[in-house]
Amino acid sequence: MKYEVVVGGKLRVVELARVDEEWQISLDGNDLDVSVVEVAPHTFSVLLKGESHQIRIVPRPDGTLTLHSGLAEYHGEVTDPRLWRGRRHGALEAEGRQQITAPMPGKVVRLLLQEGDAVEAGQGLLVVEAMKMQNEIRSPKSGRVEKLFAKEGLAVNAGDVLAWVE
Amino acid sequence: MKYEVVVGGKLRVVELARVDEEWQISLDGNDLDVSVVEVAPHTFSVLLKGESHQIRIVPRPDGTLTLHSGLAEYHGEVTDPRLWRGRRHGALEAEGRQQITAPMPGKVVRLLLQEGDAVEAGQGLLVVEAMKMQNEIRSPKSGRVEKLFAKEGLAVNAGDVLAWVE
Amino acid sequence: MFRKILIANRGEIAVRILRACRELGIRTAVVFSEADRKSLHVRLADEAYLIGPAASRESYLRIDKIMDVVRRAGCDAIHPGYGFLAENAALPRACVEAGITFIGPSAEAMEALGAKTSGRQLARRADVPTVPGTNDPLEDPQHAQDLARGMGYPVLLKAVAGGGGKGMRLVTSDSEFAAAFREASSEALNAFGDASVYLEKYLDKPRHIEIQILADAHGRVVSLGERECSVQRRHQKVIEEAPSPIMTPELRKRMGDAAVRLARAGGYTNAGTVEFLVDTHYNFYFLEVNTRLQVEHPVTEQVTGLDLVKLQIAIAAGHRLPFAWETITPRGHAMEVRLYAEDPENNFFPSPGKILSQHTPSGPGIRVDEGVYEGWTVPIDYDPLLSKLIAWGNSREETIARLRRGLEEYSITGIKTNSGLFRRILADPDFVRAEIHTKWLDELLRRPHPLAQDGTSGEEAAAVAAAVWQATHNGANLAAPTPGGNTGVSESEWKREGRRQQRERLL
Amino acid sequence: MFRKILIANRGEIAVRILRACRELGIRTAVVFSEADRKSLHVRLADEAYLIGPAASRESYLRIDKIMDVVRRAGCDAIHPGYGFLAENAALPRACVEAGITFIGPSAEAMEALGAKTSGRQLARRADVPTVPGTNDPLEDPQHAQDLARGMGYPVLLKAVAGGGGKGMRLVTSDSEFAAAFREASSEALNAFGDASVYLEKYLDKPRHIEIQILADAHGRVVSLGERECSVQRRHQKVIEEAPSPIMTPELRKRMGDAAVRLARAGGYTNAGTVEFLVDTHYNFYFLEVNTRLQVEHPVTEQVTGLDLVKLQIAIAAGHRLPFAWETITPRGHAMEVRLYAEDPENNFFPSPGKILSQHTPSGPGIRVDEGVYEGWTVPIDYDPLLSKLIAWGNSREETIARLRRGLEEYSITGIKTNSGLFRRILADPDFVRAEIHTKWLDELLRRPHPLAQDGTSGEEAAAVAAAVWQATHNGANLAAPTPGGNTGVSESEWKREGRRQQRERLL
Repeated sequence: MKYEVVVGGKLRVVELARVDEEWQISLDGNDLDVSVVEVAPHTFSVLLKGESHQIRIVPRPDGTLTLHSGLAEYHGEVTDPRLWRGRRHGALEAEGRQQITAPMPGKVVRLLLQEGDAVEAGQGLLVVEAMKMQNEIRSPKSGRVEKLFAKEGLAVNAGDVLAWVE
Repeated sequence: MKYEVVVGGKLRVVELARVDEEWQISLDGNDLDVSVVEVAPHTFSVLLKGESHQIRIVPRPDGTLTLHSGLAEYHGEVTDPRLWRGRRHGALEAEGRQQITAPMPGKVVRLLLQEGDAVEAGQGLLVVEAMKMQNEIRSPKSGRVEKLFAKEGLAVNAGDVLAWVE
Repeated sequence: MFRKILIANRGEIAVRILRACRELGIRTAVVFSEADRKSLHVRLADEAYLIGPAASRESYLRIDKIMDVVRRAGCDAIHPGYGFLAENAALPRACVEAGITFIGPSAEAMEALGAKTSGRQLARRADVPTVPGTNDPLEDPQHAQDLARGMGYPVLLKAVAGGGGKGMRLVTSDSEFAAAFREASSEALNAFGDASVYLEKYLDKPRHIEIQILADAHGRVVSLGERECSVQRRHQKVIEEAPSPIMTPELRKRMGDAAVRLARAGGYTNAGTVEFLVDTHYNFYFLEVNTRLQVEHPVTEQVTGLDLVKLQIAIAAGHRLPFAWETITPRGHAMEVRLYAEDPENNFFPSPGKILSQHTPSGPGIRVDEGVYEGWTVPIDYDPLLSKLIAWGNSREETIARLRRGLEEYSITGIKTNSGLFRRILADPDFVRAEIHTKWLDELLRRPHPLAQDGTSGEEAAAVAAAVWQATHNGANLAAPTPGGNTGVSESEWKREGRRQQRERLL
Repeated sequence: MFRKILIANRGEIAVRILRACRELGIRTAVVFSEADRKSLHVRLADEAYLIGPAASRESYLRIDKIMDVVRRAGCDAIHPGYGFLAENAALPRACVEAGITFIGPSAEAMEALGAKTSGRQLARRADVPTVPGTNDPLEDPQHAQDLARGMGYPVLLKAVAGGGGKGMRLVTSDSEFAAAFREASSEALNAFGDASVYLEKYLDKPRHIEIQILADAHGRVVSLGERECSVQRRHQKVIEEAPSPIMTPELRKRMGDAAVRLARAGGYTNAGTVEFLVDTHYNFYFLEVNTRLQVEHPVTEQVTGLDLVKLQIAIAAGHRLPFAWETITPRGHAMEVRLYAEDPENNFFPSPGKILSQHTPSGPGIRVDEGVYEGWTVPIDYDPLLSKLIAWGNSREETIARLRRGLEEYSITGIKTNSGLFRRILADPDFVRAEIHTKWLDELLRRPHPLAQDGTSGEEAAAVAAAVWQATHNGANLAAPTPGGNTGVSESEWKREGRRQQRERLL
């Protein structure tokens, strides 16, 4: 299996092969002296040239990953080149139609704009309440509210599409 | 589902029915005001007439259970009457042919008796080493070593049959 | 002593209280909502009673239902914890009517000291300094300006009806005053329908330092020393420590005496906290009284060795405070961080959901007061506080090192937590030098923040782990990437779990 | 200070040491065997190196392999923990040769104090009381009997070559002596090929009390007070506490002084423990020196507030012990229980296997030094110590209550642990009154032991849970019960897990 992995802004190609219970791994074409085991769900112990790293992987609603390693943190993204269909990385995301998704489960308590309204980057679109807090969901770009799927009182789950801004 | 459960020496009949995500339970024919949920593998939260119990279930190699509830402990055994085939409870076990099983994984380091030897109740049959300790496996009854499956140097798992004593 | 105590709360504080009861040999009964059947406090209590649906106002805030459980279960006392009904005088009143002991102050003392305005009035009478200002509405701009001059600039104009910064103006010189008064008044009128404003001395970089007091029913009131709680995000404490790094024995005595005077003036009993602001010249000003146990009580416990919940129970049972406690001096240094289910990388949005794995630190100098466990689903309905990580050390430096070590070991997957925020704070030079004030954290968070990194080999390890994770956990998702390209995990187990929960809640 | 320390150990003590290093900002390297790839110490270390197969003599006991890692990884010091190589003088010797610091005493001090016979000789020279007796072989029965009379009965006859109780006889009166001498000699000859025996005064109901000492390289030796470790199962400590319930300031001073004298006489540096027996008249007798960190060091840490591992490192780095430590007095009371993977209901057979779930207690006064985690498979190859649960309280009573509370919360499924044993001990009236001695636990365990029960409703809840467990987990097994009727879980996941492990080990 071959993956393109962006970690800390750098693109790397990771190739995996399963040999018995172990992974054989190459990074950017070079074989690595590495041992990777999953010690708890989503938590990996990685021994890389003697150094021990504990990597905890937390996916984000936008499909990227936060990778925790002790006190360090990285943003990451993994793509399977076989499935590559013109996916683009973070920096370009603010172009074109933006799909606004709920960052957590909650309840839509207030719509701040209507379909068709003009919207500024950073302007609030709607308010989702969760855990006794009201959380304003903002537009990532300036444009127009193309579609508003959310309604007041609607229960939403993390990742549910709330609106399109174009 | 109907089970015969022996806990603390008393035989009880527990009948279970699954209703949505909850269990409806009767004990010895009487409906119980009870809520049972598994909160961690093999650990159950039981609310019985308001009282909260946390029951942790540890099966023993002999097929019975140890049931931990806070600082209390019970021996238990569960039988499914539909599958009942003349199984008998603990008190009678020392009669007839006794199957001696390994109480834990380990290595047989020494045989203390040979097939055909006479053996006293409590006398050592063989020694299994595990976790840096030598553990003498003793005969539960007086009689004769009918069969000795264990050999010196053999790795065994918990529950593996080591010998028959009759 | 009591036979059975009802704990009218949930989460980590309910667990904290029932631990104290268990150590005292007192039975515990807890209440729970439909969202909390599997919660840790229900698992650990001796008795647990369902009191309604998830919404707090239909369960944890319903005094009638709680008193009903008290009667049914035969409890002789109620501990309210913090939050929910802890500062609602109707609960101690209901207890008096039912002949049940409320573990806390009387309804009267709660009202006299707990309400901001009556608390400030009491403080003035008890000769406890308050932030200079006028509590009463100012109508005449010229009169207001005279008062401001007398107080000395900078001053704050605040809406009497207000809150949330609306109708508030900072005035740093006399020449700005007239315009600021007009603006504040008209903003207050627009926001609250009431133009009246009042004046308060503006404190530059104040510290939040509070005094823990205990008062028994026999007239003894003692101070257990201070906690420094200046690290706040939007007025919400996130790190607390004891002792305060700026404290001197002399200042501690003065602040402790002031707190004790105030508690006496209010006829206070049980545990309470007197909050102060302390300016850069070590002047202290009374802020408010919290008439209950605080979230941050463990830091006082770690340096004094006392168990505040057990002392609350003893006081409520009518025991006397032994005199020796008055002379207690703190040993070492303690610090607490509040772990919330929220995402510091994404606007601190809450992050409820199922905890897929959890590894909690321990070892020397580490205490965790937790309300969650692996496999449990953090519900959407309540405060996001998961656990508190508390470190103790011989010095502030050792305590910070232990807290960092503890955070490094702390691992929760499945939901996001704010532990990254603490890693950032604990590494900040200002924080290490204890140069903090109540606005310090908000300022820090406005600065650009590079993610903490530990070099190439950490990045390579992360890249490799991410690929293995993709291969073993997430392969299915990418088969059908969504058009927008930013919902790649839309069908992940997180999402499915979210749906399941939602279903469960709807059932 | 050191840059990188190699921890030549595994399990909870490796984790304990690397926590201290992390708090000091020192990098850690650990070694591991093939059975330990997923062990907690490997997960938490900065660097980890495979040094061989599971068997200790091919991995953790191989000085050559460990020194090789030290060189490869560029470590400047080694911490040996306890067990394995910790008391093997060849390791400090190898360190001297390689120019690496050994965190512990010199090889010479280790040999002078660590070996039983030379330790006793040194003790006599340093005027430290030892158990009265003859170290030298006795050949003439009549001479031996004269000595026994002089010592006063009861006395013990012990085989010089022996151990494990072989060739040992308790003699309570002069008339029994001759026969006992013959029996002991012939048993010794049979068992060890050496008939020689020696005499020792027999102490009735002795307590095991030990003194923790610290000695720097500049001639300062201090005592950090005592630990009482009288609760032992077959000479293995299972509960330790500080302070000792029978200690007086005067006795503490005398025992501390004796320990310091002995350490000085042996040229000792770093942390060490001087073990004593104390009889019912408060006479103390030197037993042996442990020239390393002890399993039970946390109880001293909890009452003194000191971090012994950090102090070991500081001493090894050449730092001076500040004088103030000599005057440290314990605060409160601490107690530790050792959680083993073993089955107290079944002859204490070891219980390796996969930990299916784990809930570890925390909260006020609780510390856990753990070496295991949920999902990990406890290997068959090493000591069964999983974790240590340590409680601190203001009094011994509060400490016991906390320990009981902690044990009640402690839950491990998948393997068996000895926590039930502690529940029994902590509830025993003798133990609560601190009327314990080194044979007390073995006596307790010989008494019939009804399982602790909490009444009908607990039994009913257990019955209901057992039925639900059967319905959800174990249904498949009963489809084909085995003829013997006592291996009903033979195909359970425990068994399958065992097989899987076995397979993995064979690969």
